[in-house]
Amino acid sequence: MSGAGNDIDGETPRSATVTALTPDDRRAHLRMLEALLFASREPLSEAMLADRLPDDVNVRLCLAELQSAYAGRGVVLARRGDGWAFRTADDLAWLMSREMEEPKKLSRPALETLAIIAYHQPVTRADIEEIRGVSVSRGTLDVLMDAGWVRIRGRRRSPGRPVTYGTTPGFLDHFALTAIDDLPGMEELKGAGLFDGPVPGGLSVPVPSDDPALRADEDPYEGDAEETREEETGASGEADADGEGEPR
Amino acid sequence: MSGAGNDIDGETPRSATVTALTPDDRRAHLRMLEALLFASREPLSEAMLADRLPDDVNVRLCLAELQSAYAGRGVVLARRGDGWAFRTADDLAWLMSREMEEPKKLSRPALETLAIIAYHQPVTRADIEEIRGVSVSRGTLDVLMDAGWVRIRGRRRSPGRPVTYGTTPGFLDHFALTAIDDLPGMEELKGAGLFDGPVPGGLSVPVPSDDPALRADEDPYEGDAEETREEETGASGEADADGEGEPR
Amino acid sequence: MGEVIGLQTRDKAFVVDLDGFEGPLDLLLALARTEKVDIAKMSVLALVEQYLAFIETLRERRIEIASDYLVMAAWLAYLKARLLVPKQARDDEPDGEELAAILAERLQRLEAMRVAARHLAERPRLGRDILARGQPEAIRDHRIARYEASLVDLLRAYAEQRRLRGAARVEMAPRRVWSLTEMYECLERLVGKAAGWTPLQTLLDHAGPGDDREGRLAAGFSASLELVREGRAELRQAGPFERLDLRTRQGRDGQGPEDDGREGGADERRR
Repeated sequence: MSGAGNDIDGETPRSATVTALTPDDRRAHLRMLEALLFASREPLSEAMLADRLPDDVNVRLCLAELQSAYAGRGVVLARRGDGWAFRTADDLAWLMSREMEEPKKLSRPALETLAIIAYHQPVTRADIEEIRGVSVSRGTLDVLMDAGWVRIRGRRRSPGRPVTYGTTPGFLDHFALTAIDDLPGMEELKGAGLFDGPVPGGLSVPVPSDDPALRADEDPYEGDAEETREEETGASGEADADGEGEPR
Repeated sequence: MSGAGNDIDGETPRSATVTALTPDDRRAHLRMLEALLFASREPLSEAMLADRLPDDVNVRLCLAELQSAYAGRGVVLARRGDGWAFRTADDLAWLMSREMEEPKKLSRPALETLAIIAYHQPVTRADIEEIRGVSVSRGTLDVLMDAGWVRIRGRRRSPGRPVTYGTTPGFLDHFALTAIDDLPGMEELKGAGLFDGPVPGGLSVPVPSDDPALRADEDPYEGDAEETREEETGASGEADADGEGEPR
Repeated sequence: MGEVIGLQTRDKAFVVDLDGFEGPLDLLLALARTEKVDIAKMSVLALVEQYLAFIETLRERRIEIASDYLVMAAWLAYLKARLLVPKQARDDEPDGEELAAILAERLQRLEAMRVAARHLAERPRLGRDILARGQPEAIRDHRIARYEASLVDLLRAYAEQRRLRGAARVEMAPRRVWSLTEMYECLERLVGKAAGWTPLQTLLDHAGPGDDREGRLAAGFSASLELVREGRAELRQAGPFERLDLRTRQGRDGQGPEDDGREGGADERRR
C-alpha cells in the first residue's frame, strides 16, 4: 500500500485550512470528522461525511489534515476510492495476529478472474474466458461477488446482452488500494519480480478504471434484477443466488 | 489532534516516560499500543496488552501517555473496568445518530380508512372493512396511529371485543379543523364537487363526533394494554406487527 | 520441449496432470516457459510444434483429451500450415504472421494477468495484514415518517369511496350487547320461575326486548353452561342439534361437598 500520508489530492495547500478558521473551529471540525471515521468499520465517503457534519466543515481539507496528523502512527487514515477509513498500519500486522482471520484462500482461477475484472472492467464473462482461454465457472464469479469485490455493472450492448462485471469499493478496501489506478502498471509489475521466467518485452496492462458510470456500450442492469433473482434462487444456494443478480 | 502529529509523535517531550527511551522507541511503543487498542474486538486489560506487546514496553506509562494524547479529541482512550478501549467522545454522540423526518404521502387505502374513521367513529376494523368493502391491513391502521391521527378509543361490547378507533386532536390539527363536525356533510361534499360521478340516492353521511366519552356499547381499552403489548413484542420486531393493538 | 512432456509422460497419472492446466492457453504458456525465452521473442512456430507434439503423445497413449485442447490443436495446425505456405495472392484469409501475432498477444495478455493476480495475492489484505476498528460504533439514521395529506384528498377519498360502495348497507346502530354476567342473572331468574324443563330459546326470548337473536343465543348458551356448572340448573338435549332445555336443579340434597365449593366460586365470579 502506498504510504498513508500523501496520497490525498494535493490541489489545496494545507496552509489554507488554518488561516480561514479559528483554532477552536478547526479543532472542533477535526474532532467531529475523527469521531465519525473512527466509529465506522467501513470507509465513509466524502459525501456521506459532508451530509453528517455541519455545513461549515470543509470535509476535504479536514480529511487532508487528519490524514497527515495520523501519518506514520499505529492507526492511519486511508483513502479507499471514494471512501475514507481508519486502518491499522500495515507494518504492524505481526502484532495483531490474534485479531486476524486468515482470509479465504483464493483459488488461482478466482485470483486471475479477479485480476482480469480489475484491470479490464467492464468485462463480460466471455471477455474473461477469451483472456484466460478457458471457461469461467459460475462458482468462481459467485465467490468473488460473495466476497463483495465484484459486482454486476450492467449489460453489454451486444448480442445476448451479457452482463458486465466490475470491482466494488469493497475490493479497494480489501486489497488496500487507494483507488483502482493504484493497481500497478506493467513497469511496476516487472519491477516486483513476479514473473516466472524472463520478463516479456511487449507486455502491457490496461489502465484500470472503476468509474461506475456506464460506458457507451453498456446498458443499466436494473429492471431485470427481479427476474434474474428468481432464476438464480432456483438454480443455486441462497446466499450465492442472492448476491448474484443485483448490483451492490 | 491539534497540531498535525506532535501529540503522539516524538517531538514534544512528555514528562517521565521519555527519560528512559529514545524518541523512536517511545514512538514505536505508542504506535503498537494504539493499533492494538484500535483493532481489538474487546477492551484490553493492562495484562492482556503486556502479554501482546514486546517485553520492553511499559504498558502503564504508554497508556497514560496515549490517553493524554487523545484527551479532548473526537476519539478518547477510555477505561472500561479492567480494560481500555477507544471510544468516540461522549459529547459527539449526536453525530452518530440523527433523526430525519421524511415526508410521506398517505396512501389511498390509508386516506379512505382515515376518512371513514373520522366520519363514523367509533368504528372497529370490521366496520371499516364493511364500509370500504375491502379488508383493511393492520399496516394501514398503524400508519394512521403513527401519524398521530387515529387512536384506540376502547373495545366494542360485542363478540371478540374488537377495539374501536377514533380520531385524535392531532387529526383536527393537521387538517385544520376547528372541531370534528367541521367535516362537511353530504350537501357540502356535493357542493364542493368532491363526488366524481352520480351520487346514489340513499347515500348519507353521518354527523361525526369525536367525543372521547365511551359510547353505550364501548368498554374502556385500558387495563389490557399491558397484556397486549407483551403479546406483541413477543411476536416479531416488524413494524407491522408492532403497532398491533396498542395506542401509541 | 522435454520438460513438460517428460514430466507428464513419466507419470501414469497423465490425465490428472493435464487437468492441472487451466486450458490450452495455459498449456501453451507452460510450454513457452520451458524455452526460458521471452514470449514476445519466441518462435510461435516452434511453440505450435511443441503443442501439437504434446497432444499427439497424449493421443498415442489413448488418453482422453478435453475438447478445448483439441480445438486449439486444430487451430494451431491451421496456423502452422499458414506459416509454412507462402501467402497466395487473392487470399482473403489473414496470413500466418498475423495469426501468430494474435496468438502471441493472447499469451502475453494472459501472462500479464497472471502476474497481476500474483500481485493481488501479495497485497496487504484487510483482516489479514490491516485491521479495521475492532469495536465499531453505530452511525445511525432514524428515519421518522411525517405523513402528509390534505383535507381535500381526505374528503375526495371518502366521497369517492362512499359513492362507489354507496348503496351498500352501512349501518352502525348500536347493538344490544349481552354480557355473560347480565345473561347469567337473567337466566337464573327466569329458570327459577319456569316450571320444569323449558326450551332455552323460550327463556332467551323472554330475557328482554329486542331481536338480537344471535347475540342473545351466544350469551345465553354460555350463561346456561355456567349455571349448570355451578349446580344451579340442569340442561338436556335429545341429540346433536336438538333443542336445549333448561330447568332449575332438582333434589339439592344430593349435592356433594365439591358442589358447596362451586357455589362459593359462583358467588365470587358473579361479584
